[in-house]
Amino acid sequence: MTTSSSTGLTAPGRATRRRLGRGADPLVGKCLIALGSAAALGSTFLSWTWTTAFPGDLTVTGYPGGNQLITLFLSILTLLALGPALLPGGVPGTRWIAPRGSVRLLRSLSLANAASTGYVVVAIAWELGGVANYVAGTWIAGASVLLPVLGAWLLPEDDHEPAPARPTPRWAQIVVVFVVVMLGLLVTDFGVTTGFSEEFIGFCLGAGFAGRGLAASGLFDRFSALTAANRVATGWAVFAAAVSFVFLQSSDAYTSVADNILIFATVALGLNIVVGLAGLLDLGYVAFLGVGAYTAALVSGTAASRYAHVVLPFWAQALIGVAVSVLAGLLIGAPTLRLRGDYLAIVTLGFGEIFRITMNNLDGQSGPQVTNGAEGEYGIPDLRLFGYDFGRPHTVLGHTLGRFGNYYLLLVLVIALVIFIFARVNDSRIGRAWAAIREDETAAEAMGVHGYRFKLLAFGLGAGLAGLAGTIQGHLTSTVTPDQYTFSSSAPPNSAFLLAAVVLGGMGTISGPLLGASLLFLIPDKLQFFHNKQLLLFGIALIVMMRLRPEGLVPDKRRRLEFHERETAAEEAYEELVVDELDRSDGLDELEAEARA
Amino acid sequence: MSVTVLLQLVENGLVLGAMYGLIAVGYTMVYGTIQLINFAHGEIFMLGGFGALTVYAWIPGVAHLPLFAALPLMLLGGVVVAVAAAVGAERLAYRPLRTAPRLAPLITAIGLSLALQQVVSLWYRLPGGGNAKAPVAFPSFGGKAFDLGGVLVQRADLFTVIAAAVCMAGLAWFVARTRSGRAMQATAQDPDTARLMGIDPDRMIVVAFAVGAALAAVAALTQGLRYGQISFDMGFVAGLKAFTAAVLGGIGNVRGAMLGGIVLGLAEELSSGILAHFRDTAQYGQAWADVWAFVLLILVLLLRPQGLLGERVADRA
Amino acid sequence: MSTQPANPPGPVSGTAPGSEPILQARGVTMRFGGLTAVDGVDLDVAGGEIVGLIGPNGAGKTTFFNCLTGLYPPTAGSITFRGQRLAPKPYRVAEAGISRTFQNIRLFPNMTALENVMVGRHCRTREGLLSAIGRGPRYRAAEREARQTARELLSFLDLDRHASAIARSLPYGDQRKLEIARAMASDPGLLLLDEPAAGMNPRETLALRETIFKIRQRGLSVVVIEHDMRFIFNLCDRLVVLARGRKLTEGRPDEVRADERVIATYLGTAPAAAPGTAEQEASDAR
Amino acid sequence: MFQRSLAVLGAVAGVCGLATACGSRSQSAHTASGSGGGATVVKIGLDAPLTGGLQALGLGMQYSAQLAVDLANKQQAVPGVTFQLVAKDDQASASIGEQNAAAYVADPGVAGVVGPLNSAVAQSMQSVFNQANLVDVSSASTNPSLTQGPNWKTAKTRAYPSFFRDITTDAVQGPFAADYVFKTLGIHSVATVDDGQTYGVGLVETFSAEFKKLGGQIALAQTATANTTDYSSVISAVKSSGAKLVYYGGEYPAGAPLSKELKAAGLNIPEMGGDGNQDPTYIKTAGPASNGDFATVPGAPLAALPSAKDFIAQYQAAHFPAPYAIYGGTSYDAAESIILSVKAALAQDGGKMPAGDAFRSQVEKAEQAVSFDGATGPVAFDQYGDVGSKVITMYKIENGAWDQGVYSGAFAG
Repeated sequence: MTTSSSTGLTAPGRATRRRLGRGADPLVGKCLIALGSAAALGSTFLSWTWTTAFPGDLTVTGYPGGNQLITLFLSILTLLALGPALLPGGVPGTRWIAPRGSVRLLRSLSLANAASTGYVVVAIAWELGGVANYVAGTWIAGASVLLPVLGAWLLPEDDHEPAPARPTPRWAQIVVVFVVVMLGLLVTDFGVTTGFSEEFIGFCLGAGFAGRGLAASGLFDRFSALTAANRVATGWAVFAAAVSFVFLQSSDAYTSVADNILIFATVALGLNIVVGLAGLLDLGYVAFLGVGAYTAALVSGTAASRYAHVVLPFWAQALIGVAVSVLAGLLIGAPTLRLRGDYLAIVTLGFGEIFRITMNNLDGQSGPQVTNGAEGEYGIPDLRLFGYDFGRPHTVLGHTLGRFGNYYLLLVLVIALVIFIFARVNDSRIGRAWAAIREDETAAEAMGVHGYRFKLLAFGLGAGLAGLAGTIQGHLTSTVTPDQYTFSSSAPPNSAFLLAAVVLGGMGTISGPLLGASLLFLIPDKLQFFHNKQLLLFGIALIVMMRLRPEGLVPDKRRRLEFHERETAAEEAYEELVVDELDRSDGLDELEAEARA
Repeated sequence: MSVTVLLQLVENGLVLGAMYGLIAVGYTMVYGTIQLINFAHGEIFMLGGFGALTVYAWIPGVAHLPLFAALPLMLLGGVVVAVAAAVGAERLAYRPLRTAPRLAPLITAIGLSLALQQVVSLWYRLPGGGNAKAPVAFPSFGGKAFDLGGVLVQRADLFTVIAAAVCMAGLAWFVARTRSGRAMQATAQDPDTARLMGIDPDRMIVVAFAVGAALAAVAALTQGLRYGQISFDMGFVAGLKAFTAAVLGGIGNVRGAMLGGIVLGLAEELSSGILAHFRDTAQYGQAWADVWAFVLLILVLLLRPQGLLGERVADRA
Repeated sequence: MSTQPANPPGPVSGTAPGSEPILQARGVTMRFGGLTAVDGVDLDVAGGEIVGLIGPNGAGKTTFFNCLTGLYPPTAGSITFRGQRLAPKPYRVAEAGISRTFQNIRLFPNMTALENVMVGRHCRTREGLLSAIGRGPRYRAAEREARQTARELLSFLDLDRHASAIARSLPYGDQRKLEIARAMASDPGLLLLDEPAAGMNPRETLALRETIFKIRQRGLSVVVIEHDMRFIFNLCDRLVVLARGRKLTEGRPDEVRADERVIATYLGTAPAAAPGTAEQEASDAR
Repeated sequence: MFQRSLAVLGAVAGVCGLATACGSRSQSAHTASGSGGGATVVKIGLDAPLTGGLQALGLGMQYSAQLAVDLANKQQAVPGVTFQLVAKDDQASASIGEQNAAAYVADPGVAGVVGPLNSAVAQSMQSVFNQANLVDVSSASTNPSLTQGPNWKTAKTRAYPSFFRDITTDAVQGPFAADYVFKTLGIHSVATVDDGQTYGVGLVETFSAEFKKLGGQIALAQTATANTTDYSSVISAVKSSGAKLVYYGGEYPAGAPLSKELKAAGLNIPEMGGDGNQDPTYIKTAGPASNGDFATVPGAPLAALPSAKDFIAQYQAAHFPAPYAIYGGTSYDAAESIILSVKAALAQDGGKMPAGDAFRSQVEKAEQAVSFDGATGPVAFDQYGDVGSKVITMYKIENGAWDQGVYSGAFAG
């Protein structure tokens, strides 16, 4: 029985943890942090190596660049977090940063800085061949990021319950939400637009540790309380941030990456309705994306289409694409959803194969000419909506939006729609029915929930949303071929990646698949050396996640409870009885089964 | 279409079906004991093939033996690798999840399947420095096929059929006559009572995984001998087909798995062979064979979800 | 066929037992392979009546319940509720107005108490996908109504303090009550309780009896399976005794108590089936 | 208190914004301050599957193009210009390829791109390249519609003015094989099998059309899924069709078992395939029965070409971590053609690099006019962007090995 993630065990562990600096003067610690961070901050304005061979050009003295930006940002954050601890009562205006005490935040931030900067320092020596490539700045940076780590561990724990947030006027809350979301945008933008793997690794190290620290300091909790109180404003803030991403880009180089992430994330969200909300394992989900893409492509007027003379406006293409996808979903779901879940998994896997093979065979040789076979539908024209040609650059608010920028805005709208549907349906009679079916289908049916109908609904809805994404994807890539829609391949989206995004991100949540999809897309995209091993690592990640953290990185509360049901149940004696009885009722189900046979 | 051609198709179907059946037994046995569809079983089959190839390619001297003499060694290698992988997967991946919600072991199985494929593709090496990213050659029988009145029976076919028959007979003996076999049956029927009777269900589950893996290794050997090559991704489609066979025969039923395999093999060969034979339908032949197989699966689930020899039907949950 | 009421204990004489039966089960038979778990059982329940279903272990009581609620399609026989023949589908039965609890608590363990009850309200609401997305005034009214009903039921069963607690974290007795609240959320005409007192202490059992009377006052009929003899004899208007899948006898509690066959097959052979203990009935069919 | 916090927050946001704004010096730098000593840096892109199943081919393309760039820099092919190869991995995925194309277009330093390998990837990249007039020279995608438009069989039209390729299309390989079978081998009845993929279907289509034109008979046409190894139903159909040769469109992992099973079923007829079949593993898998099988490969045999000797020697001297593989020669030539176009474009403007889009259009114009003797033979593009030379070589398996190429010739078709 796994114990590592049960929350009950970490508390005593934390209490007995040996403290390095017991008895040491906290002032020394604070000084070390201040000194180290200030030095690290300063070092970013120096050059870190003398050759431009290291990616990001760290040879410039005068202003920071590349990985130095991460160090700069983390150093500022560390200094800021030192605020509440510095004076008795804290430096005015900085106490908000750590409602639950700043020491754990300081530790995480200093670790983040040490990991990220230290990684660069090591990488310079590693990639360029030895410490001969170090200059004064490198030594300063490398040494100064270690000091805060030492200092932070000299400080005594100050973990306490956060004081209740002061009542603040509504407008101020909204301003804070907007500012924080925009900060998040800047951080995300930095991550997406990192130009080379060293920068991306540094970013991930920094963001990972810093994120943990902010969570431990209670700032995240406070912020989520703020967003919970201002849900509409938060929604608009996130939307505005997502839209403004495209205005931060000077070219299409990273907008095209963002487009692919958005499509991947949209489909992952759709899959999360099926897997996360309704608890149905669909292993051929990418086929519905393909159904949408093919349908839209066939009536888009591409010369490769059999129906090249049929040119429908995009809204009609999207409608038909969604309708055909839903139909496909219902056709697959109808016979199999009556059976137990395992069968569904394998039948959907088979369906994915059937789809691919069929699209391949409808080439006029192995079957009627419809899809142009393996060559696929190519030359799909760019989208046009209300006279807006997505293929041409447009100037909006003084900023030139390229082809991918146009699609980006459309995709943001689509994913917003999917999130909207996801959230509303989950928080409704239907969402409750899905949860009930997931937890105990027999009981749910006895309470009047038509299990089959609601499973079919989830399946159809999921298929339709994937189909909608597909209609856009076809136009975006301008080529639709059968081998884009396989169970597993090295590039997303494919069914295995989609499932991984949902499982790693968090089943049943909105931000989980978004995070999962972004990471699964960015990691291989940014780290070239990772390409060959990504499927292996995703496979291992699925196994490890199921073992240690089956609820995903961003867990849904109910899901977490479900996955850890047995662990927590062990603490409650009476549960034993219930488990025993349940086992016996399984026996009954079998008898029932025989009766049917 | 002459009778000879038809008989040849039947022969092909029987051989293909025997291979499906051998793999399907693994699905069925594991499902029978712990109600888990072991998605990674296709990869266990693939590992069996690579285990056998490793013995042939890497152990000095084996490649120089006549193939019939090398076969037992290769079989041993395949079985050892497949069983080790299956038992390892059970211990490390599935057992900790025995009480988890159903989705957890299923997702684990998919992860395992991806990982095992990639391990072979990334790190398997042939003596000459070749890798397994593309299909690799497998030794095969030389010599002419046996001609039975126009119906050709390949040496590999003969091996497949004999191996399948021996395996099934052995399995029947094992289940009916040995202590472990009977204990396994008991565990499958009622794990709680079996536990009360002093049977260790964990051991029985391991036995189910191991026996299934051993048979899959035999199947992998027949696959290699017949087509002259094996590849890291051959477990995916083979696993899907074998699962179809297991459902066809009635999942949980060992004899049903073999019957389902043979029915599926015959259906596949006859449908694509007959279609390929006539000019008007030739285009719907081999290219659609997999589609017909999956359509068959869906039809079976629709019309007779308990399978041909099924004893249990899907429960409601 | 005796549908005459016994002297109803407690302050319930105001309701009208003895009127037209709302449930009519005729010749209900359930076979599992060679085993006949329920064999031609008839049962009538009148509006506002409390009927007890008793019998030794393996008598087929729960199987009979499962047949009534559509969990098992009966091999033979018919079940009519309020004049309509019931389709053997659990959700249809719930819609028709029969609701139940389970022998082993089958709450939705990771949903809150309120959500559990709101799921029980499911078949009385009609909002589909589009209205859930659009959230028009009708949807909001329906959702508000469902929430209110659920809250009202929680307070009816004295569970309001648990409304936002996860069902699994409730004390055992409260879980039993929550199951009843969930079952009542679908506005049933007939409530089937499968061993509601199992695992309860005498005080809780007593409170449960009062609760069931209160439920009856809301106009519901109740059928109870129970092993706690003292509890059931003091609760029910009428008792039906099952043995080996057949109906042995039925009648007022005092009649049944006096019936020699009952004593012989049930009380006589199983004196150890002491009332009030958390008896675990082995699955009926075995 | 709260307002103060807000101010701090704002300050942090400001600093971050500032830091981001002055960052990224590596991307915009046009002039390298390092080794080139103030020389202009011109980038050449290379897009290919550098990982995954096609890795071997992709890496061969990358290193061959790298060789061309290194040699140009060493020989100062374009005075004052340092070339730099920017390789991107498309993982054989159309959407990733398109994303890479966008990244190349967004980088003003990129003058042209070599690749990709897969035709489907090339299709998705072209609309992006074409809009920016960025030259793309494919050294491996052989689907005719890329250059000659979707209706290439009936009405050829140039699809993308910025797209070129220096490898012969499938439209030539198939007819060449048909010609050889009908005239040289004297076989008039053939069964065709393809793997359902673009390459295989294209080969078989063009083969069949030419074969029928010559008066031959296609006794049977079958498609088998790409990863199949079981051909028993196909073979029994071939057997009764009476065909004297099987023409296979596809790659060796599926082509070799076909040959093996054909012979095992007592059909002693040769299998002929395209360059996808010409691999040593084909012989290993199919066994001794494969003796007498054929395969065509576009271009003259590289090892035998005097023009390629230099390339092969240089490649081996550079000690790249992977062999140049099938498309090494064409990739080397493709990179070379872009280097020459850059030179021509610069020469036009008196050695100065024209600003922005004008530069790319000039390179595109120069590319159309390029003409030189490359490793694989003369390189010059026709009005569709296809290479003029149409040499194909026929290889045969003799004594368990591919021979040196039994017949080599240009197909006029």
